[in-house]
Amino acid sequence: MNNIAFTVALPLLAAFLLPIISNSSKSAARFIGPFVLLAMLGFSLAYFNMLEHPVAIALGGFRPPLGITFHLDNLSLLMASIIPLIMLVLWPYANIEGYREESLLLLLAGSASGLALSGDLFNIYVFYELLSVASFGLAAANRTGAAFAATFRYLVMSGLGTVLALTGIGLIYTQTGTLNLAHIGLLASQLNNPAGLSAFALIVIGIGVKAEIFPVNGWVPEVYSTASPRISALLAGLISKLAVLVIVRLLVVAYQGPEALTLLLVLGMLGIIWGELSAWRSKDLKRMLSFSSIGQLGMVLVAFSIPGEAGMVAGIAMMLHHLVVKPGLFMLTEHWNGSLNKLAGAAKSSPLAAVLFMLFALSLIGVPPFPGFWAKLLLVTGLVEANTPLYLTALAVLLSATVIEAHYLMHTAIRMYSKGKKKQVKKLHQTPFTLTIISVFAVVLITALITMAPLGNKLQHIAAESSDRALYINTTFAARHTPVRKQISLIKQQSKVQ
Amino acid sequence: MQVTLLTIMEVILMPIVAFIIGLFMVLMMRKLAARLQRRVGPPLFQPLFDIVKLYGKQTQISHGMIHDIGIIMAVGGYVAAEALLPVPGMDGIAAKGGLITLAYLTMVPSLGLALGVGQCANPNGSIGISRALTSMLAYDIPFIIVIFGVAYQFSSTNLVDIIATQQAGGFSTWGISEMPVLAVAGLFAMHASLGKQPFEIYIAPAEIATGPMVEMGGKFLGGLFVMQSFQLYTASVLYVSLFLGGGENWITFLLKSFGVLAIPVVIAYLFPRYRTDDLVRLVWKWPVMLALIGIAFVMN
Amino acid sequence: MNQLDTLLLISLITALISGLGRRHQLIGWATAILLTVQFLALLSISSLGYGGTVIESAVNLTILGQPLSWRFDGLSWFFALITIGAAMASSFFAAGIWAKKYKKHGGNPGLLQFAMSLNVFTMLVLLASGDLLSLFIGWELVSWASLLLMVLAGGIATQWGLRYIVYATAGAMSILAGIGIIYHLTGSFAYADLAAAASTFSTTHVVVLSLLFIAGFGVKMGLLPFHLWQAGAYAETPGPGSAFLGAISSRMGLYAMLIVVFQLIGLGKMIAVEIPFTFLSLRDLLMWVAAFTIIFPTYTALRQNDARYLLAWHGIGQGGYMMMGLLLLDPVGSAGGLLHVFNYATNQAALFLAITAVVYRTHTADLNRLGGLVNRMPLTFLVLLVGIIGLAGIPPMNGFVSKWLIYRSLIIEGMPLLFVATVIGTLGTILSVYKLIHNTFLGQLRLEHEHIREVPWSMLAPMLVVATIIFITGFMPGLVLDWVASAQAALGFTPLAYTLGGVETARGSLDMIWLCGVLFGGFGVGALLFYGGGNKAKRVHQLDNYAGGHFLTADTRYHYSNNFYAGLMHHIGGWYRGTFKWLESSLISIVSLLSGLTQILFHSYHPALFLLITATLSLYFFIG
Amino acid sequence: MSNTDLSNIEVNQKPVAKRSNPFANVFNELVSFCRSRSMFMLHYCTGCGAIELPPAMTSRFDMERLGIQPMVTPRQADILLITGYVSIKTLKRVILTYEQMGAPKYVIGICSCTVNGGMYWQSYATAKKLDEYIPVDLYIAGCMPRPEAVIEGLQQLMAKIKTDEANSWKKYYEHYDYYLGNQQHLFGNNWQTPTDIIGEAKTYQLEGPNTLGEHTKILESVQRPLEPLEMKL
Repeated sequence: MNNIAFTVALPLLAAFLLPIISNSSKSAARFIGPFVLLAMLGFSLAYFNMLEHPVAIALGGFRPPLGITFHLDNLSLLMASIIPLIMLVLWPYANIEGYREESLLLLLAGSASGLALSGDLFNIYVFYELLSVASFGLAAANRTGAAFAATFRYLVMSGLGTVLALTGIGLIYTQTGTLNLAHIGLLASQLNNPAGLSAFALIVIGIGVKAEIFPVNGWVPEVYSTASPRISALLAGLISKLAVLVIVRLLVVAYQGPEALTLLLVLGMLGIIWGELSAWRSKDLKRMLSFSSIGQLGMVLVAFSIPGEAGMVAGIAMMLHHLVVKPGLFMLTEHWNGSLNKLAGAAKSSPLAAVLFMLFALSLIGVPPFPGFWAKLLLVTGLVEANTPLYLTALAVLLSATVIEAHYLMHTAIRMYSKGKKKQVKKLHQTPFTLTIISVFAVVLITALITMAPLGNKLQHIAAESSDRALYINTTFAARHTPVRKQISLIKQQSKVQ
Repeated sequence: MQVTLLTIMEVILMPIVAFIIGLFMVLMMRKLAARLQRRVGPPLFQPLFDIVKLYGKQTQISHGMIHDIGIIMAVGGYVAAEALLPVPGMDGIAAKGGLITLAYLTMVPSLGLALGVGQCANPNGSIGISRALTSMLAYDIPFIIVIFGVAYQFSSTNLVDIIATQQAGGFSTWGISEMPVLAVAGLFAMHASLGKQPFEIYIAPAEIATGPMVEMGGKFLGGLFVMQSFQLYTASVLYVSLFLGGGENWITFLLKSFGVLAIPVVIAYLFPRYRTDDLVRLVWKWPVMLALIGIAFVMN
Repeated sequence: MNQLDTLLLISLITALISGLGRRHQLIGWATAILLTVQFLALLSISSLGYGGTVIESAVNLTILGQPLSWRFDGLSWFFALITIGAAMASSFFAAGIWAKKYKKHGGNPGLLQFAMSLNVFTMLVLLASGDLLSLFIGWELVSWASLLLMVLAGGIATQWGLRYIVYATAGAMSILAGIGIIYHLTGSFAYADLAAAASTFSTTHVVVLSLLFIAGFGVKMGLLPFHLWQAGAYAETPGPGSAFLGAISSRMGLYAMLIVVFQLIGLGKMIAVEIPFTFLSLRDLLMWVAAFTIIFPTYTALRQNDARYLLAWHGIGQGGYMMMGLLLLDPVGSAGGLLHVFNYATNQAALFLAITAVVYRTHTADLNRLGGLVNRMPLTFLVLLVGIIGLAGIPPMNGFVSKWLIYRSLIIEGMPLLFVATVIGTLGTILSVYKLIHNTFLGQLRLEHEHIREVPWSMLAPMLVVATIIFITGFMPGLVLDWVASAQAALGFTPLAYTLGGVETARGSLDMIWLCGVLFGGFGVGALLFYGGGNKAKRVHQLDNYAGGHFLTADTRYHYSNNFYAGLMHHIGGWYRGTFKWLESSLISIVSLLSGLTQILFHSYHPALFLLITATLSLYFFIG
Repeated sequence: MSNTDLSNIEVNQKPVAKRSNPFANVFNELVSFCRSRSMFMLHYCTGCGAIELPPAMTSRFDMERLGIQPMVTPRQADILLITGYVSIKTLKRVILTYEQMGAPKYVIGICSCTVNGGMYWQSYATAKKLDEYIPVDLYIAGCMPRPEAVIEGLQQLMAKIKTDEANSWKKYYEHYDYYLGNQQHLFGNNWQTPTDIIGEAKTYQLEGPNTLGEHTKILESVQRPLEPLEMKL
């Protein structure tokens, strides 16, 4: 039953072993990464298939709230399966020489699954730190001056963020005396005070550095435009979502009050505005995409700020959609970097890539029937259902931002389809390898489009499950634990009353 | 069937009557002008002489098929329009068309002419047409307000109804006594639509050599003379039908139509002409203002 | 699988075939024939055009818990008829010899055909939509499909396309917001639920929803002030494409508006909404918007020197008539508005095709570089002539009938100022279409055009067919009024009582059969007088012309074309302020300024500072 | 100067054949009558004589009572009044204008200058005798003739028209070679007017044996084509 721990342990172990193995056999080292990832995928998918209702796994035999718990529900397992999947797609197969990047990637994979699965704040903090370390290394992996400068920026912000997050965690601990999320959930009433809310704010802002939350995302354009596209894709697509996941978990278990949601909403709104407006003016594709991902994360945040299940389903939908689309777009910049003006003729040089760009762009804008539309629809209906002036403002912001988004994305598309100078056009050719990677994302997107109806049902199921606070707590605490049981029934009553 | 046959007879007869009356209207116009200038003026049959002579020209030149068709449309359009304009004893197809239709039908000849002139490839003609259309834009606005007012007042666009309503109560139910302001505006618009001084910038003989007519000789010009008589007839009879209760019988009908026409004609020969933009400015200012005031009265 | 599904399936197959085979030589003909098959499939459900009951599609989807459904009623059928008809004309036009030349100049005719058939498919999906969600999906599909058509020409067209898509997205977002609010209020996307709940909406909701939807759908219609994208976008589309777009594309906005605003939310409520500090109700306001949509674009068209732009600007203006007619809400006016959709589509298709034919031969649509083509392309001239008579709304063509209905209704309703505004628009149309035909077909033939010939039959035939339709439906408007009446019924209006020749009412009727008979009788008399009397006229050379004794030569241009209405412009020229352009560019400036400001954050040297500031602020938010 | 002097030669007067149909005769006479009673004149104000025309038209003498009206373009006019000396440059325009008028058309030379050059008889730049270039129906001599004289002249013309005697315009078609020769002599061999006189003569069967000749051959050799633009499908 504890196999799921391998999804964390295996990659971490492999990450540390890789340098050693690579000394003896380079080819073995090349295979070990994908193999581990496949194993991770196997484990998490196996669980995903078996899972009928959420389970909590106490590691090391200590029962919660004392032990380390992994919370396995559809959402966390989904994320845990996506991690190896996306890593496999973005794996640096072409890299024969070094092992550094592979090692860091495995570290990233391990810590990321840990983050996705963890059920208590301390573990989350640890995995988050590991994740940060891995991502610093990856961001600077191509060893250019600009990349180092950007990574330094990233490092400073991330470090400060961690300190804030740690402070927040500490505050929570002082208030509740526990770091187990489910337990915190039980004691949520104790957090409904300035100190508890401050803790939330600090954690949001701290973790928000990775989640590209406004305004702690100053590193985003720099890093994404200097790191290699694969890494940008990974950071923008996957890592940001994991950070958001942490915030969501906290939100579900402990912070259902309007203040916390308002904070998220406001930050999300500002993120949308800031991201989309900046993207509108940016002059190269990488920066544009990074700004756009800030905007998109803002939308995700806005979605999660909607109370209840509606917010959850919209948020998850937005999150997953962005997770598929943005890496695809970032991979395009492999050969389409530099000024937007130089993109003229790109469509002539590699028509498939241009079509894929259009596909991603349309989905990102939210053109029906692409998946992006359904996500946006959920968000819109959610916002309208929430029906307070602030939420309606957010709706207005969201919709206006979409217009701006449509403008810059189509502007780029039109540039690609315009005539370019011959010399320039040759440089814009995408290699088949990159195209394959991008096509994978496109295929996922189209599959999602075709299977929208069952997918939607599944999504709603996941959202219902993960937005259910009582279920979360109930899962973690075994039914035997009487005092806790009382509290659970109390919470159930409360939610019924609501 | 009987009715249809009768209608067809009327439709044939009405343009002939209109043409004859129109010829006399042309004569009246020229006579009045002569009198105002202390001349004798042309003899009785002068309009007819002109037309016969023009048709009798030995050589005729044409600039192409559209040139010909232009003249055909100019004449034919009015021939058709007359069938929509009731005269005492004959309603023609007035009930099937009505006021709006008539207003638009009377544009057909002008536009046909415009096409013909365009085909001539003469810049003077084109300039003339450009001015003519501009002045049409100018005077049609007050004209259309007037039409609206009348149609609204009598709650009908059917000229037969409008005339019948007016005749029902004698002078006091005439359009002119019920809507005096509109009547004035209508007169103004009618004057402008005649293309006489001071609104004849599109003819401007000394400047653009009679504009649209510049390449018209022989039967082309003859056709235009025919059209002119129809035009005078249509304008005055329409005004009579809208404001003066139409014709109870032929005598009053003729009196009214000639009388109405005399007013703008008398005014015309006392004036030089306005420049195009001045014309537009003038017509958009005074008659439109009057018409709007008139409408305000009607709508109350 | 009922007949509606068959229609949609055929349409999809058409799009797929023309998309996949877009490099094949015969794809043009294949697409055209497939469109004909679609047309036949549409005719198989022609009972809808004669008062038949709604046909529901057998396809039903449920996504995210929302059911999606599709159906056809009289209104959809009416619009679909126009759509497929326009596409057929354009497709046949583009299939033959035109395509060869287009290809030679670097175009891809197959792609054009694909874009058109895709547009048809998406439009049919929109027209068939059975709930708000499928409506929105169809709406967006149409929007993006027409973008494809618009940018085909490349170059400047892409800029217009971009402008279009920004407007279209803004419109779509406005609609999405509206749909969201409705979902909030009714809890579903179904038409029936909305119609049922609409009566309970508060005034604020009615106003907000109406404005959101009218703005959203109005963007596509080119309703003021959202019209700036349209002229260029349509004009720069490759010829047949612009005929298709011009004829029907923007009417999709009208269709959606009819469904949502007129039928479901109900215009009756808008009459009740008074705008503070004015005498106007919300409906009056909309009517004035329609009126200005008629006037401003029409007079902008008057100033155009490019035939395609001129027509495209008119397209915007004519949309105002339809709005106006429908907003009148009575049987006569709404019939006029709907009839004008059909009439205008035929006119615009004929006009754009004729201009495309001119461009095909002369390689220019610049009104200052043409002239005298009537002797070289007489049939094209004829088509253009029929088209402009229709567009200007002069008897005997069909455009007159629909405008007559609108005028009549304005008189019945007693709206003098709107009536005048409408007529001002018509007069402007007359002026500018005369300029169009004069500068292209009349006047001096240029030296370089001496040797051009009439366009080939593959292009002429569709043009002539459309021209014939214009005439026949003008002669017997009852043919179309059949469909209009069932569309009215589908919308919930009282259908118009009509006859084959027009309308028969107690105080003011219209009988086009008589009118045309008399008019052509009149022309016959005129012809008799002309050809029967006097000697036969001798044709002379165009240089044999009176020019004050001046000797004209072929190398000197004496065609009066530039600044054609100089006198008028002397007076009203100063009234063209470009206000809307100014508004648009100031909006862009604002966005640009803001985005400059936002980027400062990311250029800052101390990003961590923001982190601390935000932390402090949010702590203050919770604690303070 | 050309070899023959046509100024006094009568037109090859085909007497108007009385048609067998009396109605047709009446019709012809009616047309002739109308022609005489409706004369549209184009006064080509080449010189000082023009000053005498306004009084003839306005209230004092009132030409309109005779059915005479001024017109502004040759297409509309029946009578071309040449009012004074004709310089060579002007002559070109006069000929152009004359040819653009629709037949029957009449030319009246007013003032002595049109008869023989008048006071300009020594001038190198003036055409002395107008009827060497276009057929003239009537001269009204004087320097300048008073309005009474003008009206008297017009009335004489009216009388001639009424009886179908004013046929000088036919002369131009029938002896076009002669007139063209004189014109070419003055303006050079490149001389060409936009009006296709020969074509017109053929169309309306107005050709005579002297319509074509050596001068028209020269014209044909230098002529820019003047065929009307045919409508082509």
